[in-house]
Amino acid sequence: MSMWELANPKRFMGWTAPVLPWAFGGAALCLTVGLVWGFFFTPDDFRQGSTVKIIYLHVPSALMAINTWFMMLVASLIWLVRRHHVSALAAKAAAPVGIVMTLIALFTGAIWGQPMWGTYWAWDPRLTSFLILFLFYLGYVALWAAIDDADTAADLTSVLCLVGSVFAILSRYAVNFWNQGLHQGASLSLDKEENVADVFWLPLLVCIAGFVLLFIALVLLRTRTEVRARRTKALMARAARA
Amino acid sequence: MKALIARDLRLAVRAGGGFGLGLAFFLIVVVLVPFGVGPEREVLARIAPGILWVASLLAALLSLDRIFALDFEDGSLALLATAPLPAESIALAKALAHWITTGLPLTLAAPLLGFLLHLPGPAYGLLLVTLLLGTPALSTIGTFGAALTVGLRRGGLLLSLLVLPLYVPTLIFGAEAVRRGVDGLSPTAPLMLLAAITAASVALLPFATATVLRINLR
Amino acid sequence: MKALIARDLRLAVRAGGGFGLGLAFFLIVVVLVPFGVGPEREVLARIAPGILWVASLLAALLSLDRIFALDFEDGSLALLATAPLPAESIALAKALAHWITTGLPLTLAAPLLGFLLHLPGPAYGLLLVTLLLGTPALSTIGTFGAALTVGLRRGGLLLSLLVLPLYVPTLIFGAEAVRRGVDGLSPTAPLMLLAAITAASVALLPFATATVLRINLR
Amino acid sequence: MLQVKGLACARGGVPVLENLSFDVAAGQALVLRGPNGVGKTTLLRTLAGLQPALVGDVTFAEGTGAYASHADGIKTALKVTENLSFWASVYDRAVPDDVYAAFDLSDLRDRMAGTLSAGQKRRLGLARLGVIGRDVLFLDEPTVSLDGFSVKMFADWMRDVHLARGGCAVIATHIDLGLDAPELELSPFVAASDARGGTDEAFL
Amino acid sequence: MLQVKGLACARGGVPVLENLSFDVAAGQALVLRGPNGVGKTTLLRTLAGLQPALVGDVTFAEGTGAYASHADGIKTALKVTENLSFWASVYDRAVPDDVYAAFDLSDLRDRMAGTLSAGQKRRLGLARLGVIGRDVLFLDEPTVSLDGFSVKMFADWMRDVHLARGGCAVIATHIDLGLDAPELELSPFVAASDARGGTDEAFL
Ligand code: HEM
Ligand SMILES: Nc1ncnc2c1ncn2[C@@H]1O[C@H](COP(=O)(O)OP(=O)(O)OP(=O)(O)O)[C@@H](O)[C@H]1O
Ligand SMILES: Nc1ncnc2c1ncn2[C@@H]1O[C@H](COP(=O)(O)OP(=O)(O)OP(=O)(O)O)[C@@H](O)[C@H]1O
Ligand SMILES: [Mg+2]
Ligand SMILES: [Mg+2]
Repeated sequence: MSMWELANPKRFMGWTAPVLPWAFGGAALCLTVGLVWGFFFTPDDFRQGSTVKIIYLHVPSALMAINTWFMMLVASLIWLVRRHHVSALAAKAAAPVGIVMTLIALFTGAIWGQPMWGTYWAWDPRLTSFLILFLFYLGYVALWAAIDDADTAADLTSVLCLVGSVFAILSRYAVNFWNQGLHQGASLSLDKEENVADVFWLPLLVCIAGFVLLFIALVLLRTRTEVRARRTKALMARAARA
Repeated sequence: MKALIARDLRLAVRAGGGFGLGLAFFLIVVVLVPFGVGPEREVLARIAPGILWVASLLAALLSLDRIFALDFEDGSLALLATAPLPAESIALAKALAHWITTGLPLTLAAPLLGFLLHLPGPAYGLLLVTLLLGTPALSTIGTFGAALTVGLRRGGLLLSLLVLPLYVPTLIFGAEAVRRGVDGLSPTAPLMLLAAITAASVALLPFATATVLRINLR
Repeated sequence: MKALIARDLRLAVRAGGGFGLGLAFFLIVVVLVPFGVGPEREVLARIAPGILWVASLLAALLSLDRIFALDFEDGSLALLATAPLPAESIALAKALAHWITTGLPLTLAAPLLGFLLHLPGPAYGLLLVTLLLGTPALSTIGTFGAALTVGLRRGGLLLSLLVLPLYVPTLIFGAEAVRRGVDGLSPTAPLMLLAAITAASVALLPFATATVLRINLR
Repeated sequence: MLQVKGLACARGGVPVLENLSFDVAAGQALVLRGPNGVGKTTLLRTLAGLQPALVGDVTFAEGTGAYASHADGIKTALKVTENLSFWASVYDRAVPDDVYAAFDLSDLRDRMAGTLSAGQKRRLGLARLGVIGRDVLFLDEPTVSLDGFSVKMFADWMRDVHLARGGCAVIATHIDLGLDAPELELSPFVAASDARGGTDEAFL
Repeated sequence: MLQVKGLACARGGVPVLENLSFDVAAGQALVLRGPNGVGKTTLLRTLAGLQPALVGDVTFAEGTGAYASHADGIKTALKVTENLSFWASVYDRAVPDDVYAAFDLSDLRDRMAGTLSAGQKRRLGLARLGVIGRDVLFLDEPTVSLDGFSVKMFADWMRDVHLARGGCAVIATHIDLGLDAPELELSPFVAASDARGGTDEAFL
């Protein structure tokens, strides 16, 4: 059996049903543990005070916001090349999740920005490229919503996702060029020296795991809903002609 | 392909002026900004390069939905798609016609309108060069967006939403080059990048546009 | 008349979102300006009221051509004109539907977007008030312009050209009131004038719109 | 019910028809005939009041006329039922239940109008006439794109419903509707080349 | 000249027709018949290559087909001559002189296409076929809005010019064209309600 058969709608519905509760359960567990640990059992930062704890929402959501788009890109490519309906629907299902992640990152960042930089918003490259990403998400979702025919919509949004990815990277570069910025660089790197202190670092990892699980659970759930909607449509079309 | 360009240009002139109106919109945006922002000279001079670039971008944007929508509605597009003209040529011809009717006049008029915003002296040449380099990218990217939304009744605003984020890099490098000129810095880097974006869009995007057109016509 | 408004709202929601998209355009213009002008905080704060007003004006403008053009093309407008619904009611219903789908969401979103441009604190309330007062004028004036250009194939840009000068007084008073708020001056005078413009446009322009509609349909 | 006396009308500033006079009684239909370009559309628009007559009078009771043009006025993003109930409420009426059967739309009620075929769209456009309840109908090639069966269905509705309840209609068409109605050939009324009344006449 | 074998096609993601097989020889026309909504437009679009077939083959020499839809593709802001010469140059040809006479457009040559009546516009749309010189024509209700005289003119052109020089045509129509051509009734080929190949089939 090739792994692609898992993408057959019926099989997909089959194997995701048992996975779903585990994904939600794991997400709930990790998020509870991570957030409680992070909020109540880590010391305040010596400079930032307790505001530093926003990091437990901010960083995971920011990571997921980017990775969601990446996942949509992969799913779109699969649809364009192999025409598995479920992959197109997974991309469609992921977009609103990505929007929410982007919004969480933007809002937590803004709330954090007020104590740290004395402003809710600055045209920092990192922030700015997030805003652009948000626009790409909006356009993607709006295009899905505007087209009636499901396959046409899948094709067009896939091409948009591809072209959009190229331009999103370009914008990231352009924005860097345009403004040096306030936002700190990536500190979750593998070489340990750069990293935040361990006390912050471990609960953060747990939170990231929680967000990943939550993302998986939400995308599976939404994809299942989309599959059901298509099935309903197909059945109704058949009934209408009988 | 030449026939298609010639027809589109003729239609632009006839149908109440694809030519004049993009320009007029540009003019009006540039005129409105001082009403909104206030007449102070320094403020205006400071924001002039950016506003001129944003205004040309909006003017280019506004005329995008004419590119395919009219041909779609009256059936020409389906007929063209069955004609011995590859979809890539259609995409390129449409982008070129859009540039000639919009990008080129905008470019030529921009330095004139710079006066209204007290654009500082050294920037005029750069404004012309950046627009000349950048507007072809605006036209090809816009044609792609227009092809994406062609089947949708009045996709006009959806089109804006799709195209504007794609315009961001072009805008940043274009406006940055002019600003550097104003500040006496070297504009070479953004100019090169702008040229690279334009070259890549003109070379590659027509293929994406053609794909999307074929999908939308079926 | 209620039926017409309900239908237009339903179409706006169905046809890929007359609602969301005017808003999206507003957002995008506000986002683009810093790319053009540069990220400096003081500059942005200085021009924020003006840019927000100009952007809402452009967003309102962009959705004007939907008001009558679609109905004209598919023949509904001729059928409506022979229906027992005075042209004045059509004009008013169309303006109202436009305001609900565009003016209202713009007004509600504008304070949020003020953040992005570092709009100074005292101005948020005023921005909301001026937009609430001013957008009905934008919709009625725009409806008049749309009626003027309805017969013309893609009158979109011509429409902009006709309507924008008519928008100038609204823009001036609206932006001025917000700027006065920022500077700590009393905004009463421009607010009163803005209210007067809106009251007059809503009361009188539908008659002009109706006349123009009748002429364009014959 | 409808009286036309000495009518002349113009299109694009050029006089097209002149000297037209006819009466249509209640319960009667009049079929307009004439080659392409003779002026049928122009005449119907004039009768419906969409454009002014050059000279002459058109008389029918105010608020009883309705016009149906080459274009159908169908909103593709609305369902069939929504399209009809919109027109019903514009005319302050309810959608009669039998209208779906009369125009063979029963199976299509919940379809978006944009997904209808050419002929189905046209049937929807005609069903509007059954909804608005007007007495004096001006119809411009109502049966374009319809198959033979649908043409007959329309003729039946016209004869058995509309005319039977005392309405009247002026119908431009190129085909035989199977209605027992008088025909008016328009060719004899084509405006003479020196006819008066064009837009630019004052400059001659 | 045109072979169709085992063709099935869909519209809006729903299978509409299936099991269609027919040949059209050079010099021959095939008239498609069927009630509104049976799938004539869908079939013609599939034949012309505008939409993919669900299954089956359509074979004709590459670069010989042309399609004419319900819509005419006429630019209202261009003159009649300009419209035709545009299509001629897209197909790399010259406008033959006799085409104006063949479609009764001689008097209208210099008119803006937007000022033509419905039937005159349709004649212009048909004249395009005489200009592009394609052999395999797919025509969707070509005679809509035409008066009897123009229908005959079109049939004459089809018989005496197009078919006579070895072309062929598939024509969907509801009226009698007066062509001596075989007819294909599409009703028997309507896709069964459980036909395969719809967009959403994978989800059943
Ligand atoms: C609305 C505004 C903001 C946005 C959109 C934003 C966006 C992001 C993104 C995308 C990341 C992940 C980057 C990566 O790991 O590659 C991130 C990480 C981070 N952000 Fe923000 N940010 C915002 C505001 C802030 C503020 C105000 C602060 C506080 C000073 C802040 C501090 C951090 C920190 C400490 C990280 C972790 C860096 C790392 O480990 O990579 N951010 N932010
Ligand atoms: N703007 C215009 N300028 C000049 N002549 C025009 C204009 N519009 C229409 N005409 C001409 O007026 C005449 C009447 O047109 P009309 O549309 O009324 O004809 P019709 O009888 O409805 O024809 P059809 O059967 O083709 O629909 C036609 O000869 C047409 O060419
Ligand atoms: N988007 C869609 N979704 C569902 N069904 C559709 C869609 N578009 C068309 N159809 C249906 O497909 C069928 C075939 O339509 P088609 O236009 O091919 O018919 P046709 O034979 O050309 O009819 P006509 O004589 O009325 O032009 C019709 O029943 C139509 O209602
Ligand atoms: Mg007519
Ligand atoms: Mg059809």
